[in-house]
Order: sequence, then structure tokens, then C-alpha cells
Amino acid sequence: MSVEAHLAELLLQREIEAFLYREAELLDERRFEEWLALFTEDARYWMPIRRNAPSDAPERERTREGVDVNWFDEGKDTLSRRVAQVRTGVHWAEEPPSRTCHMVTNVQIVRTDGDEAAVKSRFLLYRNRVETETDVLVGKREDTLRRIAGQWRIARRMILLDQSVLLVKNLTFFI
Amino acid sequence: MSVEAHLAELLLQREIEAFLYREAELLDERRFEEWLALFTEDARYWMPIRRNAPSDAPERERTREGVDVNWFDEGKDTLSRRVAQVRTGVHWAEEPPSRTCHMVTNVQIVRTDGDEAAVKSRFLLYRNRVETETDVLVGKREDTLRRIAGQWRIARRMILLDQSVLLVKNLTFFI
Amino acid sequence: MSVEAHLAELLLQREIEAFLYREAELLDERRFEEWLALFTEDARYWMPIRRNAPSDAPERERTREGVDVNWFDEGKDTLSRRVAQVRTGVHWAEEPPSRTCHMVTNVQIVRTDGDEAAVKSRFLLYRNRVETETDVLVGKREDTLRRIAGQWRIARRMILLDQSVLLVKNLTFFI
Amino acid sequence: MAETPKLDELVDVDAGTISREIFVNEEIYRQEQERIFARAWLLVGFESQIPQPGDFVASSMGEESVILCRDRAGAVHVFLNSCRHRGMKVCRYDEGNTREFLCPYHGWSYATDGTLVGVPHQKDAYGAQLDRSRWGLVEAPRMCRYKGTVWASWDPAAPPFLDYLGGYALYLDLLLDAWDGREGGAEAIGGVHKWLVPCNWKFPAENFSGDRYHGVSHRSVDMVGIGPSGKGRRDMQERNEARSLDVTFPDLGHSMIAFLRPPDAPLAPAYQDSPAVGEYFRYCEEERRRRRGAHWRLFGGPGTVFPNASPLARQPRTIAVWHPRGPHQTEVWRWYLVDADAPVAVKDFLRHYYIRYSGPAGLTEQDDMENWGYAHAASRGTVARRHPYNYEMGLGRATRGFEDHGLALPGRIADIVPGTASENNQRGFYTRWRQLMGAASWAELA
Amino acid sequence: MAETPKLDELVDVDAGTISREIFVNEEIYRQEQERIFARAWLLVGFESQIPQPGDFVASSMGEESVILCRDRAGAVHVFLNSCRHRGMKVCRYDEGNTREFLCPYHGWSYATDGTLVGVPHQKDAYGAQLDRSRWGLVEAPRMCRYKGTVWASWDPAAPPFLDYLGGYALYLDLLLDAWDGREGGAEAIGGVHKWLVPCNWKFPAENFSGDRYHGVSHRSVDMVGIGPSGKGRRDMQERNEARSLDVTFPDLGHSMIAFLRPPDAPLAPAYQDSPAVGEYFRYCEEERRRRRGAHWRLFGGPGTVFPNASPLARQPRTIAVWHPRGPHQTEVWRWYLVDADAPVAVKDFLRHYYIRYSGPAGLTEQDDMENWGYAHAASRGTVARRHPYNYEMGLGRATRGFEDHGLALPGRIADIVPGTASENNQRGFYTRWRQLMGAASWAELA
Amino acid sequence: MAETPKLDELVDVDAGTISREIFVNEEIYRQEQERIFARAWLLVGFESQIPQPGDFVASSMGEESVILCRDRAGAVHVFLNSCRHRGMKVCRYDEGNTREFLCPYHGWSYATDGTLVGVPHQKDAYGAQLDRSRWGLVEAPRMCRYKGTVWASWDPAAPPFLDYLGGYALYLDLLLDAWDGREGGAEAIGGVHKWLVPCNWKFPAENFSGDRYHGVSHRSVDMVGIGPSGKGRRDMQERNEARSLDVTFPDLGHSMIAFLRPPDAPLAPAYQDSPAVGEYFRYCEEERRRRRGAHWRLFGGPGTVFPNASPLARQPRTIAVWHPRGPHQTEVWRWYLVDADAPVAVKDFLRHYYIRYSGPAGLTEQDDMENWGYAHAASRGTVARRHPYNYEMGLGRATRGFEDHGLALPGRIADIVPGTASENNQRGFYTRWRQLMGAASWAELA
Ligand code: FES
Ligand code: FES
Ligand code: FES
Ligand SMILES: [Fe+3]
Ligand SMILES: [Fe+3]
Ligand SMILES: [Fe+3]
Repeated sequence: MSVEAHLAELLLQREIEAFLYREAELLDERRFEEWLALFTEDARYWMPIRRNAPSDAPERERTREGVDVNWFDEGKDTLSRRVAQVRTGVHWAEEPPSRTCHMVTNVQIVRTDGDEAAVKSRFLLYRNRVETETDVLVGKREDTLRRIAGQWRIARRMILLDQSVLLVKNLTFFI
Repeated sequence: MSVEAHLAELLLQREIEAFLYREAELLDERRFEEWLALFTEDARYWMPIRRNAPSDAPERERTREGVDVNWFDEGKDTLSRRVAQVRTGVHWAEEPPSRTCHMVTNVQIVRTDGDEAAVKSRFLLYRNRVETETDVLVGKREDTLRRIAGQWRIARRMILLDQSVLLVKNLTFFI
Repeated sequence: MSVEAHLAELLLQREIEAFLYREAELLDERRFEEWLALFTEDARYWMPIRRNAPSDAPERERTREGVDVNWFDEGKDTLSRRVAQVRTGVHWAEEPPSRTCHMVTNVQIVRTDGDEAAVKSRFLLYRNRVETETDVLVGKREDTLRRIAGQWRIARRMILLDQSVLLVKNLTFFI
Repeated sequence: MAETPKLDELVDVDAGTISREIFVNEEIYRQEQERIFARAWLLVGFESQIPQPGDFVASSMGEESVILCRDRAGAVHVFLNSCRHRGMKVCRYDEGNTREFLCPYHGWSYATDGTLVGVPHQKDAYGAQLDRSRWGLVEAPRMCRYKGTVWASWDPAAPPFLDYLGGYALYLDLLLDAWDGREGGAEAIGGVHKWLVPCNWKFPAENFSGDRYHGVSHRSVDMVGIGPSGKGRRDMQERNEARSLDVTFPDLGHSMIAFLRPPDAPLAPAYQDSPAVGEYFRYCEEERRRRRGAHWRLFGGPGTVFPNASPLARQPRTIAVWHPRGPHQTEVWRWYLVDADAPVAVKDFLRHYYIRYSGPAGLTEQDDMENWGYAHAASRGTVARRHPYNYEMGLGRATRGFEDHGLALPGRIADIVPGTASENNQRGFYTRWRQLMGAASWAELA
Repeated sequence: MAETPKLDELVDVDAGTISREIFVNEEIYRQEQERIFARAWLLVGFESQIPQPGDFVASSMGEESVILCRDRAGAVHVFLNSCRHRGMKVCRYDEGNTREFLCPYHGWSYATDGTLVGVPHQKDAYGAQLDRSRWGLVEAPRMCRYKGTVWASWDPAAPPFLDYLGGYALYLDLLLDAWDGREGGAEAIGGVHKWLVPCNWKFPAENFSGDRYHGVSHRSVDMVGIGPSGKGRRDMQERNEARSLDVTFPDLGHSMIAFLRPPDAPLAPAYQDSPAVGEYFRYCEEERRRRRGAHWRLFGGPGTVFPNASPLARQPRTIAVWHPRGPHQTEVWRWYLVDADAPVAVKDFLRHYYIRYSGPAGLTEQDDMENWGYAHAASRGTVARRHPYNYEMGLGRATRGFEDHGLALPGRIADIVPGTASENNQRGFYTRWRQLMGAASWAELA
Repeated sequence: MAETPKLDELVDVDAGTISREIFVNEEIYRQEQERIFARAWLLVGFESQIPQPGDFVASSMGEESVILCRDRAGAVHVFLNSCRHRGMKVCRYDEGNTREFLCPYHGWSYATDGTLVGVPHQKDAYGAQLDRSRWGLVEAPRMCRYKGTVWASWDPAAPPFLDYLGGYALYLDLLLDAWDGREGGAEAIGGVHKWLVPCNWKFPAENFSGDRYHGVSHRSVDMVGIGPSGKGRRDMQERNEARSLDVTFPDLGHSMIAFLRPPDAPLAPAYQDSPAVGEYFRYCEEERRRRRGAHWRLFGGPGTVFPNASPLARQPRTIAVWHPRGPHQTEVWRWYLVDADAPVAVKDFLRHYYIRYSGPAGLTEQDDMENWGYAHAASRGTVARRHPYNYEMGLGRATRGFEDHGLALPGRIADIVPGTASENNQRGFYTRWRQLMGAASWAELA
């Protein structure tokens, strides 16, 4: 491959890692409006429920987007309402605000297609609030990123939380 | 250094990070046969037991490869049997399958020598299974990677788990 | 941008990631004197206490450097004494030594200015000692790195631990 | 802590005071497991979860794992999920279809009807010793299927389920009957929300029994708007036009928030975010008026079937079970319901609404969990436990024999000023709680 | 476990043996909450934390969260942080300024003086039922402000705070009075250290009461040097020249390590890392000698105000509270003090010294936490609990009516060989612990 | 829960039923600590772990940390790992060599024979007060070295270890004697597996006592093959040709699965993955036949020395201790044995086999842990606890005075059909458990 081609590959990886780190920064600094702006208007945000299924029946292992009850299965409109709720100042579950930390690792560009990139990453989300309340959520994300006017946007996010019974009392944060 | 030299360095780092992320993906997607194929035929897989030793007697701090009882101290043949066991469908400790997540960070290429690279990384392995059973293992890996026919392979892995008494009931997964 | 310019960007990111991974390696291998040498003579090491404040009173959310009581608010001299203490062999809180693992992620270069770089990163610090004692600390770091004689040095570090009540009994390690 | 006299000091529904002890005390919790959860009728699941012979789903009764299963002959069973030999959990899957449950420890196997069918080396190892008929899976001695739901009790002496429901059936049906007025016809959407909340199980149980009072909890949602017409939490006009009734059956423990619309009420605008959905409900309501006579006027809100099953009859239409997990933790299971015959577009519209409203990611219930958790935590201390909770709201203002334009409704009913509230239902809940905790057997309660 | 006779077997201060049971036994812990923490005077915070009307800070009394608040009229209150309706924690902030505390569950609101001022729909929902005057925030019936500190007790029958302090006030003042000899004048630096330690609360309480003996714990610090003159832990000369007194009040439970300098002692060199700071203390000491008469000679070290407030009078100048969090865990709160009038440079110098010495990141106290944690853990076992701790050090060698060059000091005092130690103070601490644990009421103790 | 009559209801070995309570009940667990673990002989470690004077290793007896130490004079001791002053854990290392144990809290120091040799400032601080001879480390009053293993008991009245072992010594020797028939000669490979399992300690203890029945647990390993000849779990021919004996000593509580080969049995092929290893064992067996007379025919499998030490005599050759860590958790310690004189190649071959078979990473035992953990969890519930476990297998089919071709074997022996199983050994284990739990002292048991 030519120097330019190699370089392009490296730059793309760098760009996307930077994008995901920036996203985490916006979330943990509670700059939610800027975070929302990272999503395309037609964005999908989906987090299935995981089930304990026999190893030979993987199709039962997670709930279906657009069909079953999921943890999240929504578009930008609902995401916007979540952000608006935090800003009311009377969203008690986030008053006082939680201290969150999104650790993003294992960033993989699995496919690029014109202005779209399919990206996998892993997350560890640490939440601590009030006195000693502490939660840790770990899992994978599969994003479809789209380059619009030179800026990357999230067109689709699938969140695969590695829990079946959710071990936290609520999901008042974004992953 | 020349542009080419710099680029080569960056590409090697990228290649190896991509390799380790890919490995984690295969493990967490339970594609164990593909994962096995990442190991050389003469591969070594070693995880010592850690001891509490005086700071001035570091030699007592871990068990010895090839001499003492370790958590793992084996080659590809035993690894293959582990994979075969998971596939029997009656390996109860993994039925239903565990939900695992390998987070890989701090990838350092500490030495390259022809087709071999000595690579250090850190891992956080999250395991959740059945209802609420949850384990977190954290530590370091020291790998010797070998490039064979243009593909990286794991020729040797040393896993330094940061626990003395193992805090999980079994090790039915790979690190 | 020119190839050279792109490459320079990539190399800087790589350099700084390598620097932070190296730092973590020195800490976890307890090579504290080498770690100290990574700090400039005028270095500042600050870790504020976090408070639960109303979302509309963010100024109350953390203690002030140089004014309030903080977890850490010191320079290289005090850091050096901490290292010297570990080396006495009678610093009981680290006898036997803790097993620590610093996982560093989300490395962001937020600003460069001549020989200085403002760098953000996230950490997960795992500590396990004696039999089953285990602590996990998660949060962010904001570093000012300075290039001196071609080597990066830490001129300033702010550690934002995502806890209010500290959930560990002591801070006998560095973050 | 557990003797009857003490309980009387702790729970004084007539005075409207209840001690915090019953929420945080370990001994009282232990007694609840014996006297309430090992005795009462509990919701296990939905028949629609196990349509075929051999289908099973894991469920929970109180603290314990159970298997809801349809045997090869089509009969429904509820089994304790534990092998009779050494107790191994015989089923560790959430759902599936099977011929038998094979214990992975020593290989005893149980048919889908619970009988012990396989015992390795039985002849050589046990000879005549083992009477297999006595060692099948422990089956809940009482099981009842009701309009698609499955209920069970561990106590052979428990009253029949319909007696246990009593007059409350009328209200539970507001959840389980189709909105067009036909009997039954509700189905659970695939996927069950399961999550942990750090509070005693009675916080959510009493809240759902009839807490109209916690509007401030949800003020943020009312400001943002997530309802089916884009505003507030739900469509309010039909509620606002109706009489607001807090219905409880103190001697059964069941309660519901209900609404009774005027005889001549026109159709209230609703589901305006989707013409198709609006149209569907308009059609259903016409059908409902036709089929149900005066009863079309009645619709429901949240409620609780004693002890821990909480229907929410509409907007959103769900049923939750509050499984105790120690005195200080509750595992919530939540099913979401739609009319089985509704068009796909309607089901999908409702599913989106349900999820954004309910559960751990629901804009509304996130704040409930925060309140239940910290209310519980702040009630554990030595000094806190000396100060009872206040249940005086609307004390003495409920009546039996409610009637409106010739429509009589069962239960002890508080007819409240719309927009306000009463603790009539919570007092009903704890009246029954007190009865069961004090009684050595169902016979004593008769 | 909790009957009086048993306690006598467990605690034998005359023989100098105390059973490990009192540190690890659940039942004894429960009784401590009733008989000690719900009864004794506890340190809540500093007035300087709430200078303005409406200012509040969250604090803790025993296991429970409380609010320390200055009402709109300027009066100081201590409230249980729990709503009277269903117990919700009404204040989840660490500090702030407010007009009222609004409960986020149902919206009851309480004025800063604790009165229940807001009850949604009171008229419609409660009518005459609810007597608001009976349902305000639970206020600590006893509260006392003392030289900038705020103390409270849950027991209306508790003796007045000054009686509770008794002769110990002289020693507590060594912390709270300005070093130049003026009354009061100490202020807490902003920021409170709060952290968890895996040990029973009595380990730190007894250690601070007067443990001169654990030098080996801190040997590493003595080798490294973190003191204000660059050596050891602190400036030693003034200590070395002084008489070393272990002071305890067995019938109060309070203790302190104190030092009495010779009448003719010259100023001892100190704070040599900073001429400015050294000069400040030289000046203060002159003032102190002038103002205090013979009492200038007295200065203090660590101590404990029974049960769990531990002043450290100087070098470093702090006060800690050891909040019980179950028998096996303690939450430490630690304030750091300076003379309010000291120059900024002095305050800053001291702040740096305090932090590197104290708390979880303090080079000195890190090792205390290690020792307390593993001493506790190693005392939980069945066999360990059969072997009491040893408190024989200096048994029978303390005297009352201590006097030196005409200066009489209160308390039972062990006059020890400088550099050595005694367990006089720990025995005093457990004497009082035994009294409170055995008494059904304050009256019994009178 | 803990009174004798109740225990009789819970444990009925004659009927073959045992209540789940004894596995999950907190009070029974507490009583086990007093009556079993503070009284019985427990395995502490191996002499080979402390070859030199001053060598020590940390170990555990029941819940408590102990130090196994060889003093400067070469004598072996077992000490409670807790300082007599305030309980600090005096040794926090897993192993090492030392002149003394220095307590890091106040500096008391103990010689390797446990005597209190160092007390800072003793003269000035304690004067005549402290009788050092009474405050040495708490030493286990009973300690016994047996063929390289070290055992101890906290009860001075415990019977001598050899009486405690009784006729079981013959079987324990199958682990500890060299395979060539010489006495002793086994050594522990360096490195001890230590890990936590979420189950009561009796699950593994009874499983090892003689559970031939759980083949289904290990079916996956039998399919994959990890044995020394590449197939199954181990070499089976010698087992298949032998008589299968389940041996128990109900009045001692010890058991083992044993095998008795025919007098004329030829050498069975084994260790075929390595000619060298196969040759070694062939040679050893010849020696063994020469040295042991008829006894060469006997070899062992898994067993349990009451209460919690479990030898596995061969394939793999290990011994485990099941340390209780609360009723719901067990910490396993596992040593792996080889003949000290075996060639390095043989030791290395066995080490690989042992590791892939045993422990948390062992293909075989991974599934045991899964079963023990979920069997325990599924037995905790209120309803589950009403249904006892079944121990009827082979009831009444064991005999005393077993003999075969003139070779008499001690113990109550069930002679079972090869490939099948019996619960003879588990019944023996619980018979003794019941005796100790019911007896106030060893005297009562005599
Ligand atoms: S536990 Fe199920 S067969 Fe033994
Ligand atoms: S709990 Fe505070 S208002 Fe109801
Ligand atoms: S605890 Fe060991 S010397 Fe004090
Ligand atoms: Fe609500
Ligand atoms: Fe100290
Ligand atoms: Fe097994």
C-alpha cells in the first residue's frame, strides 16, 4: 500500500477514536446538548435485554429491535426528551448529578462504506452518586457512524450490556 | 527519522492493537476455534499464582513457569481441549454461556526482533452469568507475538492477574 | 493538510499515549524513582474532594487547589517523600506491597502550545492486597505535559476521582 | 419483633401510622417470607410465554426461582427450581423448550410434568430404596390460569384464586380484558424488564396500590412531555372528566386507582401523536360501550394485587411483580401488555410509549426508584425507626356501597377531588398485611 | 450478649482486659446505637460551615444522616434527614443555601427551622386530619454551640453539654482557642475529608484517646520526615522538654494526651521550614504567655470526646469524627483547623502540612488505617474472640489532683516518662463505655 | 435452631434425609465454628513448606488465619495470627523466613516459638504489670506431624491425632506413602491453589467423601479427554478390574472411595501419554507389590478427613481443605503431591495433568464449582428449606468386617457394582457431624 493509503487508514482510526473519546467527555461533563448534536436526525439508539439461553439457541439470547421490549429502542426525539428532563432541575434521580466516567476501549473499524463506518467499541461506565452509591456497567457498542459535512455523526448505536437482570436501579445516563 | 520509518512504527502499533482487539472480539463472541488459530503450534499460555511476599523478597511473589503449580501453564493442546469442552454443550459451568467482556488497554510494544514482538497490555475481564453472578478480573498480559505468513500469532502469553486468592469460583474463560 | 502535518499529529498522539502507558508500567512495577523522574521540578499534583452540589451550583462541586483541604495538593518534594516512605520497608500499609493496575483510556490532546500539551485521560485503578482486599478507583486526569530536552515530563496533574466519600481506606498509591 | 402484640404497635391503620420497622427489620422480613410469600397467590407469568408443549420460562415466587412450564400433554405447572437430590438448580435458562429437566450435578431428570423420570443406576444404586413418586420436582400445590396470566401459591390451604381476588376481579379485568370490551385478549409483548432496586418490596407495592400523591416525583416528565399525545405523562382529559376513585379491599389487600366517566361523556381525544392509534382506540371505545353497558365508564390506573403484583391498567398498560431480595432490596419484573388483536402499528406505538415511560430507563419511573431507594435508606437508623410514617390522608373518608347513576362498584372506595389524593388504598394494603402476618394459618383468617 | 452481667465479663478495666466481642459482636453494636449514639453528645459540625441564614450542610450522627442548618432567623438546628411522610431523604446535597427542604417524593416541604410548611392538597386530601405541628422534621432535642463547633444529642434527658464536657473543656479548648491565647478563634479550612475504614469505630476512638505507644506504626514517617521543620512528624523539642500527661475523665469518657512545659521554658524552635510561620507562632506564644498566665504551659495532642469526636490539638490541628457504619466499618470525617486571624501564608503552610500528615493520603495515618483494619479483621474469629485485648499498661499509676508548680490540672492523670506510654486514657474511655451500655437512662447514670 | 432435638429432626441418616437448613442457616453455621472447627483436627500444611528454622507459611483453621512456623530450634508450631495486645495480624505474608513476628501496630514482637520477646518500653510503661509469659501468641494446644503433613486442633481435650484418624490411617496413607510402597515420601509441589466458591463448605466435603455418582457433571471432560493416557479423566482399567469400595468410619467422620484389585491382577496399562512415566509407575508398582504384601492391591480415590480435609489418593494426587467463609462461601486451598524421589520428567508430567484436571482452571472441577454454587443458592429459600436432601442411595447395604481373599479392611464398607455408587460415605460424614454438633465436649463423645 502507498504511504498515503496507509496514512489514510491511520487517520481514520485516529479520527474515530477521537470522536468516541470526545463523546465520552461531553457525556461526563454533562454537556448533553452538544452530545445530542452528535447524532443524525434519523439516529437509532437500541439496547436489547439479554437472556440466558441454551448455547444452541442463540436466537433467544437477546430481545429484538423494533419488536420486543428493550432497555432502549428509540430515536433522536426520545433522546432529546431525556436531555430536556435532566435540564429541568427537578429530575430527582440526577439531583445531585451523578459522577459518571465512560471508559472506551477496543475501538475497531469493522467496515467503511463511502461516508459510513461500522465501529465496534467496549465501554466501562462507572457511576457514583450521593454518598456511596456505586454502579459499574460493562459491555460493547456497535455504532454506525456517518460523515456529514466533514463531521462524524452517530447514525445508529447498538449497546450490548453484559447483564441480564439489570444490576442498577435506573438508567438515567447515556452509554 | 524518515516519514517511512515513522509510518512503519505507527502501523506496527496499529496492527498489534487491532490484533489484540480482534482477539478480544473472538473470545467474547465465543468464536473459540478462530481464537485458537491465533496461537502458534508451540504456543505457551502461563498464568502464575501471586503470593504476598515481603517487598525485599520479590522472588517469592509469583509461582514459576514449568516448575510450580500455576493457574495455567500449558500449550496449545490443552487450550484446544478447553475449547472442545465448551463445544460439548454439557460443560455446565458455561451453560448457559457467560457474558464476557475483555477490555484491553495500555498496549506497549516493548521490543521487536525480526518477526517477533514483545507486547505488554492490561486487561479488565468482566463476566456476568445466569441472574446476578458477576466477576471482574484485572491485570497485565505479556505476549510474544510472531508474524507468520504475514499474520500475527501468539507464541507466548504470560498473564499476571492482580489477585492472590482467586476471587472467582472458576476460570472457564480465556484471558 | 500535508502528509507531514498529518503524520506529526499521529506521532504526537502516539508519543503521549506511550508516555502515559509507560508511566502506568513504572507505577505498577513499583519503579517509583523512575516515575518521580517523569515530573518536572515545579510539578503540581492535585486531587480535589468532590461534593454533592445542586446542578445549578457547580462551583460547590469540588474543593479548590491551594485553598481548601484536598486529597492531594502538593509538589514534587512531597511526592518524593511518599516514594521514600515506600522504600523504608516499614511502611506497613504497603507491606506486603499492593498489587495495582492502572488502566489508562480516552487519551485526548486538548491543546498544544509550543513544548506543552494539555492532555486528558481516564483511569481505572485496581488495587488488590493481602488476601481478598480489593479497591477500584475510576476517574479522569488532566495533565499538563512539557517536553524538556526531547522528553515529556508531567508539569501538572489534576485527578478527578469519581467519588465523594472516599471508598478506600487509604491512598498509598499514585494515580 | 414478630409476636402479634408487637405488630399491633407497629401497624395502626386506624390512626394512620405505620412503623418504619416493618420495612427494615430483618426478623419481620423473615416472617413475611413464611406468612406472606409462602402462602399468598403470586403472579408467575403469562400463558403466552409458554404456548407449546415443553415450553418453559424461569420465574420467581418471593425469593425463590421457579419454573413455569407446559408439559407434553399441554398442562401448565409451576415447580420449585431445585433438584430433590442435592438441590441443584435444574433450569438455569430464562426460557426454552425441553423434553425434560436434567440436573447437571448427578443426572436426575424430571419430566415436564415434574415427575422424576431418570435416576442414573437406579437399580444398582438404590434398589427398592428410592420411591421416585415421592421425589419429583416440588410443585406449587395451587395454580390458577386467569385471562392469560398464571398465578400460584405454595399453601395447599390457600383459598381458591377467584375467592382470593374477590370483588377485585372487576378491576384486574380492566388490565386483562381487551379495550374493545371483549373478555381477555391482552398479550404480553416479548421481553421482560428485570432489575434491582435498593428498597424494601413494600415501597413499590404500596406506591402502585394507589399513590396519586407523588406528582412532584414526576414533575420533570410533566414538563418534558412523553405522553401519547406529546404532552405530560398520558392523556388526561378522560381522567379529568371522570370521578376519581381509590378502591381498596382491606380484607383482601388488593387496591386500584380507578376512574368513572360520566354516563354521557363523549369520546375524549387521545393518542393524538398517531391518527392510526387514535382511530383504533376510538373504535375500541365504541365497541366497549356497546358490549359493556354502564361498565364501559370504568377504567383503571395503577393497583396492587396483594402482596406484590401491580397492574397498571392503561397508559402505560403493564403489570409488575416486586420480588423481595432481602429486606433492603427488590427485584422488579415487568411485563408490557397490548390487545392481542391490535394492528402492528398500534402495538409498536404503544411499545415505544411504554418503554420511555416505564422501567429503569423510563423517564417517569427513574425518579420513583430514586425516591424508594433513599426513603428506605433514610429509614434504617436507630432514631429514624422511632418515628412512624404518616398514612392519615383521607382517613375515614372512604365508603362501601359506592354507586353512581345506578352503577354500583365493589370495595371500600374513596371518592376524591380530581387531582388530589388519599391513602385509602395503602391503609387497605397494610390492613391485609397485618392480618396475614398475625395469622398462623389460612384457617385463622377465614 | 447484651445483658449487664455479660458486659462485666467483657470489660474489666481494673484487670486491664477487654474482650474482642465488644468490637465485632453484632448485638453489642446494635446496643451501642441505642445506648451510646442515640444518647450521647455528638459533634455535628462547625458554625463557619453555615455562616448565612439558609445555609446548610449534611452531617451524620451515628449511622444517620442529619442536616445542620441555620434558619432564616439565624438560629442553628440539627435535623434528622428524613421526611416524616415516607422517610425520603429530604436533603441529598452536602451543602448549600435554601429557603426550604422540598421532599422529592410527594412534595412535603419543611422550612429551615424544620416546620412542615408545605403539604400538597392539604385541604382536599387531609382536611383537618393532619396536624402539621406534629410532623415537622425530627429535630435533635439538644443542641449546643461551643467555640465555633456544634454538638447535638438525641436524648432530651442528656445532661447540659458543658456538664457533659466537665473538666475536659480545659483540654478541648487547647484545640479551639487561638494559639495566641484568645478564646475561640479557630476556624475549619474548607473541605472535609470523608472516607471508609474497615474497622469498628472504637479502634480509632481509643487510639486517639491517648495512644502514645504506636510509634512503630509511624516509623517510616519518622525516617522520611514530614514535620513543619522538615524532620519527623512534628516539632519535638517543646514536647521533649515538657511533662507528658495522659489525662482521662473515666466518668465522662473523655481523654487527651497533654504536655506541660516548665515554667521557665524558653520558646522552642518550631516551624523552621518557614521563617514567616515560625515568627507567627513565636509571636502567638508570647501573647499566649501574656494572656494565659501559668496555663500557657499547657498544650495538647490527640484526644477523644466520648464517644467518637477526636481533637488533635496541634501538629496537626484537626478534629475527627468516627461514624459507625456497622460493627465492621467506620466512616471518618475530618476537619482541619487554623487560627481564623492567621496570615494566609501561615494557613497555607499548615494546610500543606495537615494534608501530608492526615487522612487517607496522609503519610502518617495511612499506616493507622492498615493497622486498625487488620486488627479488627483478625479479631473476628471464634478462637480469637476467646482472647481479650491487653490494657494493662500503666495500670494503677494515674492520680487525681495533679499539680505542678502550683498549676493544678483536672482529670485522672498519668504522668509518664517522656517517650513512653500508658493506657490510662483507654481505660477511662471503656469505663464510660461500660457505664452507658449498662444504663437504661441518663437518670441511672446520675 | 441449634438445640439438639432440632438437630435430630434435621439430620436423619438412617432415613437418608438431611435438611437444607444445615447448609444455609446462620445459627447452625455459628455453632459449627464452635463445635467443629474450634475442636476438630484440621490440616494446616506440609512440613516441606517450612524446611528451615525460621521458615513460616500463613495458613487457615476454619475462618481464622494461622501461622505455621518452624522455630529457631527446629520445632514446628501453629499460632493464631493475631497480636495479643490489640489483635493486629502479626504476619501478612504468605511465606518467608524470620527471626520474629513484629506487630506493626505497637511493636510487640514474638519469637518463632511464639513467646512474647519484645515489648517497647516494657519497664517504663508496664513495670511489673505485664506477665509476658501469659501473652505470647495463641498457640494451637494440639499439633501433630504425620508423614509430612501438619495437623492441629484448638481443643486441649481433643483425642490424639492417631486416635482421631483411627482405622482411616490406612486409607490416608494411600495418599501420603510413596507409590513404590515406602512409608511417606510424598511432597507438595510448590504453589497452593486458593480460591473462593459460593457454597457452604459441606458441599465439597461430602462430595469428596465419596461421590461416585456425579459422572454427569464431568461428561464434557470424558468426551474431551484429559487423562494421563489421553482419554477420559484418568486411567480406568485398574479401577474397572478392581472391587469398588465406599469406606466410611461413621464414628470418626472420615471416608474414602477405595479400590481393591484382584490378587492376581496384572499391571494395568496407564500413563500411556509418556513412556517414561508409564515405566516409572510400572516400576513403582512392582516395588509396591514386593513391599506391601496383599496390601499392594488397595488404592484410593477421593475421601474426606472429617471435617474439611479431602485427599484424592491418585489421578490426580492432591489434598484440599475447605475453609468456611460464612455459611454461603468456602475458600478452597489445594496442594498437589508427587513422590519426592520421582524423576523430574515424571513430576512435570503429573503437574501438567493435575492442573488441567483440578482447581478453578481444571476442566473437571470447573463444573463441580458450578454445581455446588447453584445447589447452595437454590437451597436458601423458605420453601426449599422445607424439602430435605435425599441420601438414600445404598442405605443399609454397607458392612463392617470386610474381607477379600484374606485381606481384611477396616471401616463400614459398601461393596458396590463398579460404575455405580452409594451414599454410604456421606451418611458416615453426617453421622459424625451430628455427634460433634450435639456434644458439649470431647468427653461427652468418648
Ligand atoms: S443434585 Fe440433582 S441429581 Fe444430585
Ligand atoms: S416521603 Fe416526603 S412527602 Fe412523601
Ligand atoms: S496490636 Fe500488636 S502491639 Fe499493639
Ligand atoms: Fe410514580
Ligand atoms: Fe497514629
Ligand atoms: Fe467432581
